[in-house]
Amino acid sequence: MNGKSISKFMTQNAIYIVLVVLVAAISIYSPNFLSFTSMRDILIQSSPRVIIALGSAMILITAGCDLSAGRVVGLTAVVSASLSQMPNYPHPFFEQVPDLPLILPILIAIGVGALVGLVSGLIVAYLKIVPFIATLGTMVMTYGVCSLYFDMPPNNSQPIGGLRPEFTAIGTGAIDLGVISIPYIVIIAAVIALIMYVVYNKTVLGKNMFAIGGNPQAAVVSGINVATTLICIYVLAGALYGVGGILEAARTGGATNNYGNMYELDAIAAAVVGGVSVTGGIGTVPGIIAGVLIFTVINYGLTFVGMGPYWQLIIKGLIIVVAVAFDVRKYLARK
Amino acid sequence: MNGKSISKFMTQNAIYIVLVVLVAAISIYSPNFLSFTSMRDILIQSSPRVIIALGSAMILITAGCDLSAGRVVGLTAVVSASLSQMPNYPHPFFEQVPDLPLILPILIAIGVGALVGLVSGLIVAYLKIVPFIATLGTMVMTYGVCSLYFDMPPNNSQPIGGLRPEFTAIGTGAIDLGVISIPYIVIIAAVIALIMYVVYNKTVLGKNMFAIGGNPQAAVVSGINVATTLICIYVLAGALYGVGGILEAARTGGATNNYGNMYELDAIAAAVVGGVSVTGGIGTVPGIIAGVLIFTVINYGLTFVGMGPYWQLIIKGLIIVVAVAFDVRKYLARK
Amino acid sequence: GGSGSGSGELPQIGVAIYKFDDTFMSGVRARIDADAKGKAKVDIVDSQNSQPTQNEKIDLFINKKYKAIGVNVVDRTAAGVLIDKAKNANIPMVFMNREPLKEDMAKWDKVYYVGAKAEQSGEMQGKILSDYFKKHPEAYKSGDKVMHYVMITGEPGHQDAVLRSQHVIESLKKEGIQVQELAQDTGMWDRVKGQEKMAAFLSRFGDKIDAVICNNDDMALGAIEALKAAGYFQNGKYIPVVGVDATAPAVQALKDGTLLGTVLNNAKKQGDAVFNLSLVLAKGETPTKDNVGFDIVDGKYIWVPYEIVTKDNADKILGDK
Amino acid sequence: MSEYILEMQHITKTFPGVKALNDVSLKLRPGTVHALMGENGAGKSTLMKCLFGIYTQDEGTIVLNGEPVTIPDSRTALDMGISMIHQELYPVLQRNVMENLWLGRFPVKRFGPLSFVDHKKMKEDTMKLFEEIDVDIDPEELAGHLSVSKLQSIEIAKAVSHKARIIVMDEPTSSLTSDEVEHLFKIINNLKAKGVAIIYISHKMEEILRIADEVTIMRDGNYIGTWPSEELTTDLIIKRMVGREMTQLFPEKTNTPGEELLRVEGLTSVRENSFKDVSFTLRKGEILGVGGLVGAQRTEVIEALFGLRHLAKGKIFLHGKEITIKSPRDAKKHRIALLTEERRATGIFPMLNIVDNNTMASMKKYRNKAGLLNDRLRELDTKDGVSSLRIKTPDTHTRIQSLSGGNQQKVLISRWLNTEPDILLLDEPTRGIDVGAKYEIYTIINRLASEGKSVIMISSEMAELLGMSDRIMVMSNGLMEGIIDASEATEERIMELATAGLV
Ligand SMILES: Nc1ncnc2c1ncn2[C@@H]1O[C@H](COP(=O)(O)OP(=O)(O)OP(=O)(O)O)[C@@H](O)[C@H]1O
Ligand SMILES: Nc1ncnc2c1ncn2[C@@H]1O[C@H](COP(=O)(O)OP(=O)(O)OP(=O)(O)O)[C@@H](O)[C@H]1O
Ligand SMILES: OC[C@H]1O[C@@H](O)[C@H](O)[C@@H](O)[C@H]1O
Ligand SMILES: [Mg+2]
Ligand SMILES: [Mg+2]
Repeated sequence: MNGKSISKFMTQNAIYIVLVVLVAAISIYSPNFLSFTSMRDILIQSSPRVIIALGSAMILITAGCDLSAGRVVGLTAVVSASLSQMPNYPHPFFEQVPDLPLILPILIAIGVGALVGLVSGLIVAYLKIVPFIATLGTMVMTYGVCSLYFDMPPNNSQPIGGLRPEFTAIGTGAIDLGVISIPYIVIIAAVIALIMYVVYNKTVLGKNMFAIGGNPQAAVVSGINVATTLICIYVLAGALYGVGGILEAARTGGATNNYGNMYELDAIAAAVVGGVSVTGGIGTVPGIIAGVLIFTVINYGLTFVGMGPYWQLIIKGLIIVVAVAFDVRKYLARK
Repeated sequence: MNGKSISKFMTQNAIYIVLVVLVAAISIYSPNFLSFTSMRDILIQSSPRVIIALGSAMILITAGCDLSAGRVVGLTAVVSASLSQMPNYPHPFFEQVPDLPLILPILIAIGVGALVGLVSGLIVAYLKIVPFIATLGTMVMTYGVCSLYFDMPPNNSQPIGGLRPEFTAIGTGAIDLGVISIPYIVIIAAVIALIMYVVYNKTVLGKNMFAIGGNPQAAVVSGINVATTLICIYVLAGALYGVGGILEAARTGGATNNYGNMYELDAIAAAVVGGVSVTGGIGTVPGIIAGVLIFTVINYGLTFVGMGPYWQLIIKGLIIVVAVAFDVRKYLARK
Repeated sequence: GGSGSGSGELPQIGVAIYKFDDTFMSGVRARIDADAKGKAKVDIVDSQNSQPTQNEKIDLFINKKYKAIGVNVVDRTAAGVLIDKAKNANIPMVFMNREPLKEDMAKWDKVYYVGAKAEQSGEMQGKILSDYFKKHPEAYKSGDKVMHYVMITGEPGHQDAVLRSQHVIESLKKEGIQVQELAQDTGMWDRVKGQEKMAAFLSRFGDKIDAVICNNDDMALGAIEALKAAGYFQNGKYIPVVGVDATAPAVQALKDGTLLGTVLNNAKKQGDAVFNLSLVLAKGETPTKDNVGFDIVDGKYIWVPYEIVTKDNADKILGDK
Repeated sequence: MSEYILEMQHITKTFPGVKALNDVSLKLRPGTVHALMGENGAGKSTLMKCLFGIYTQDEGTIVLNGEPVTIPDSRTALDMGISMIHQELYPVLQRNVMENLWLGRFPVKRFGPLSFVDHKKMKEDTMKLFEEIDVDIDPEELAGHLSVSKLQSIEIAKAVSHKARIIVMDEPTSSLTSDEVEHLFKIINNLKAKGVAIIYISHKMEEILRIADEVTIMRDGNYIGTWPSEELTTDLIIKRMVGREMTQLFPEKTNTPGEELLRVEGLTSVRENSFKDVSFTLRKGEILGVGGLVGAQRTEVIEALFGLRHLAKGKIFLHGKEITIKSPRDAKKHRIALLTEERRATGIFPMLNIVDNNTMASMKKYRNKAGLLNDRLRELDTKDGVSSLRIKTPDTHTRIQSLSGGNQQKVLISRWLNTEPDILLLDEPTRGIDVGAKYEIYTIINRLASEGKSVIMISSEMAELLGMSDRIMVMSNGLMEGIIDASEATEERIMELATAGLV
């Protein structure tokens, strides 16, 4: 590789390089950062976020923006937790703890997420309201509904705990492979990432999503049913937030209506740092994963090196800007 | 006016009609809503928000998005409050309470707001980073800086109180005109709205702002200095957030680092409900004011009629969607 | 909830809570609501953790001419302006949970305060830990008789976060425990963040950590999940974790033996005190121990003390709650 | 069955402020090319958009194969065997060529209930199609990397590949090279032979006369008539389109070039494969035509002169003094104006009204002492522009996006005249412009030159270069191949130079 092609490689893969540099920088500062535990923690913490970001990014790719993501995570966390309590837990959410097979709370939560997505999708597709406002509406409404549910007696807005061990195992368990154990949550995220890779790249829905974001008129005159496509995408994204909510409840063993608060911003930021265009039409699954990992590494790494929380914020802001400044160079064509 | 022109009038002025309908609906439900006090409260509550939204909207019009607005409000509230304490207050922010003429804290706070705007502007204009990420960076950094300042000894993160009465008067005082008294804060907002009306419509900066948002390439070709224009706009917006921060400190008589949290979302939402396009190039000052008023009327009105907060959220979400659905009709090209 | 104003004979009382999704305050408002049945019309509103919003809600109460106003102030220094408003409108005001400054309380005689002393919760956390370390010298893992702790704090600048963090350490020192902070970071009151911060601390310090201090139970429970993942609370591996709030899941954790202790801020009693006091004021009567049911100190203050909760008294405390 | 494959009967369509179509009819026979002609804004595109389900007519019926139909969207149109090449291209620039081509009908592979896009087949189909119609583009190239002419070729390929019975071509050749135009005509003849009916819209007379079987003429949204093309001549078409006699296509030249105003030496782009070592001079009051094949880098040269592109080498002298131009602002300071080639992308502010569009490049001159804009003056100047350039618009407060393309172009010319330039750089100023408007634009150019302004005009239309220029500079493949006096220029000589750089 000569100088020129190295520089081209660097600009094309800026975001991955940023990730490597970040890890390297923290490890130099604090060598024991490079441990198996740290890496596993980072993967675990990134897992729900990757799933949420992959949903949120789809909507960015259609040139939209989903503000409801975080609140949907909260709602589905609460719903799944409320349906998975141990029968003998002294402060049950329902007077009578429902004894459901584990799969039901999971399906219900995913369904609830998809339902909110359906509402957003219908508003965007048929009322032709900009997604920012449509999802601001569903965000506020979802939080309202979640809080109403959470405030129902006998729970009265108390944190939901006492989740069944099979349920929390989804978030905390691991497959033991002898030398190494792989957390379920990481496996789930990996499988979903793979599925989403296929959806983004190998399905008609995915291709239409990029076309709608890239040039909506092109999509219309090519005979694509834009409304249906948008609705499918919002529903799919909502279902992914549902999975995110389940994982958050499972890995913390509880839920409140405040779960997921502001996750939409994290998801959008990670997607954009990972190369998704806010004006639509551009984005890749590996890029989004890298974007999420960058944020987790920053959060985890700065805590790891023991930086004070206020300085963490300042450094985090700087890193975001620098990372994107570096990445953005690939679009700045020479004239 | 015949049927057709009535319907045209309705679509063109949808947002103002929504506002009137809202007020009417609440008054029918609860007739004493239509009182002088309610109207004055609504104007007072809208005042700082109008100022902030007018700044935020400028950035939307350039096809950007300013996430830092809320945190800048927080920082400038803290800065102005910390410099306006009474000399004999027992928990002073500085060991030695600075005895400054009132105008200084005000100018310093506005200057600080403008400075953050300058940083965002430079990042957007020269590093060519999408405003969403650039201002996410400054948002996080501003909060970090504000918290560091707020945590300095002897204050150690205690809410700042004991503000001088001349300072709090800005937010709580009124001009007494005999029959009627007009709060200063409303006068300030009105004057700023007027100035911003002129800036938006009668200045080269304003025209350039619309041009850049409407077609950035054409703006370059037309010889507009895009970088300088953007920087000016971010600085001006920052200064407006500074005014917002001062007013928030003045009307509550205190400040913490949490002031202004999430105001950026409120400001963007109000602007968009008021007809500002998230894709840039469109927006009017009266529309933005109407957008802010709609949100205030919703918040105030729903509390007034005694609706529970969770239901308020649900209804609020619905109203936002319905209001915009009604407004959006004027852009829907007839097929 | 309920419909428009001016209806019925019952006195109307407005209550502005600083944030509706605060676990503790949810308990208080549930109690106020329950107490009010048939006695008063109480309008409880959410200030969304924003002082300006709260001021707006108070303006509205004044506009609606409520007979008494309860305030769970967002920023305690902002109480001054609220008291001015109340005084101008001549509506008695009852603050709760977050204590206004003495100077502000002195502005008017119809201002009251119901609450616990935030410092106390920190002090009690210190007490729980010092008892434990005195009883379990083996808990000093490095054997140097210095308690190496990590602290997970609430939202930066939050009054409870600041006071709890400060007083837990002061009280440990007062009890003669030597302490050394390994790390401190904010978990924003949040269970997920508590867990993630703890994971990072564990990865960095491993078994060097002797104790985990959290500003609330949610973060403590998050930290416990991270500790479980690192093999704690199994096969005799233990670490003391303390929180504040005594939420239901936290009490469960006490029983499970994962949480060492927490501090109960008695929501029911605070709710009773706030309601009784407001009702008396709304009727235009003068509050006394007899008509309110609580001691009134200096003519203005009702103190509802925090209580230490550990495995031993968990069930009893929950019964009272 | 009727002899017509399509009948559009009494179509009326109103937009706010404009009656775009007023009782227009069109009858199309299978296996023929039916030209649709009219001035800018006559309503040609609107009529076609009604056919293709983009608009719904207010009144009138569409009869397809003898059956009245409603066409609510483009999907329906495509399913009914109608495809369309749009006047405004709709590329998805972020995606590759084959995805653009097969958008809306990707080949899929099924695995039980699942189906996936079959990339292999898509690529094969693309190659096969490109081979069939002889197009040379890499199916996996990003659309954003292609030139406008390549994008237009893809649109053509796409429309053809639908195997439609009716193909609408709305100005398909506006960005094509002459070879590509020839190529398109071959494709059209093949389609005709297969019985496909084609509606062909163009402002280029020679194209119409060559390939049209019938011609329908519209004016101001009204239907004027339909004639077999044998009965028509250029003059007749123009007369019916414009509604008056036009005796000549180019106005009398009245300018006299004076002393040298601008000299450039050795201009070389920073980009490889762009222009190299370009030198020329421009005199006061002169019209310098710039000829060459599309892709000859003419645009790049004048954009570099305007500060939009970066120079690696080269000097620019104005009035004999060396100047540097690093941005459009520098260029404006030296009284240079540029009308860009792609008015939608780099010209108009679509959401702004005509006044704002018209004054955007000269806003500063409308500032009063207080620094505020004098709206009355802006309005007056705009009204002036509208009347002197005969811009067709309901009023000056209409958003420019609702004007027809030609009228948008005139607003842009007016914008630059407002800056009172000494040198006007015009990049394909009459692309997509009707004959009447063309004549008006030529008159303006001549008038400016006789007032002592200097003009550089890139054009791909030979007649225009010959009819308007004082001298013609010809570029080929980034090199300046020669400058010839208009009096000695011939089409052959220009073609010779234009192809000199191709090896
Ligand atoms: N979406 C629209 N909204 C408002 N007016 C429109 C719209 N589309 C077209 N028009 C108006 O309708 C008339 C016909 O426009 P159309 O684009 O059909 O003309 P055309 O004959 O295709 O012209 P050109 O040769 O310039 O392409 C014009 O006056 C134009 O301004
Ligand atoms: N920065 C760039 N990157 C990639 N391609 C470019 C770039 N700039 C220009 N091109 C392409 O290179 C080709 C050069 O053609 P150019 O526009 O200079 O031709 P021209 O001689 O001006 O032709 P005409 O004006 O007749 O279309 C164009 O098709 C253009 O799209
Ligand atoms: O502000 C929110 C916080 O308030 C505290 O009083 C409480 O102990 C915490 O658990 C948290 O709810
Ligand atoms: Mg047309
Ligand atoms: Mg060109």
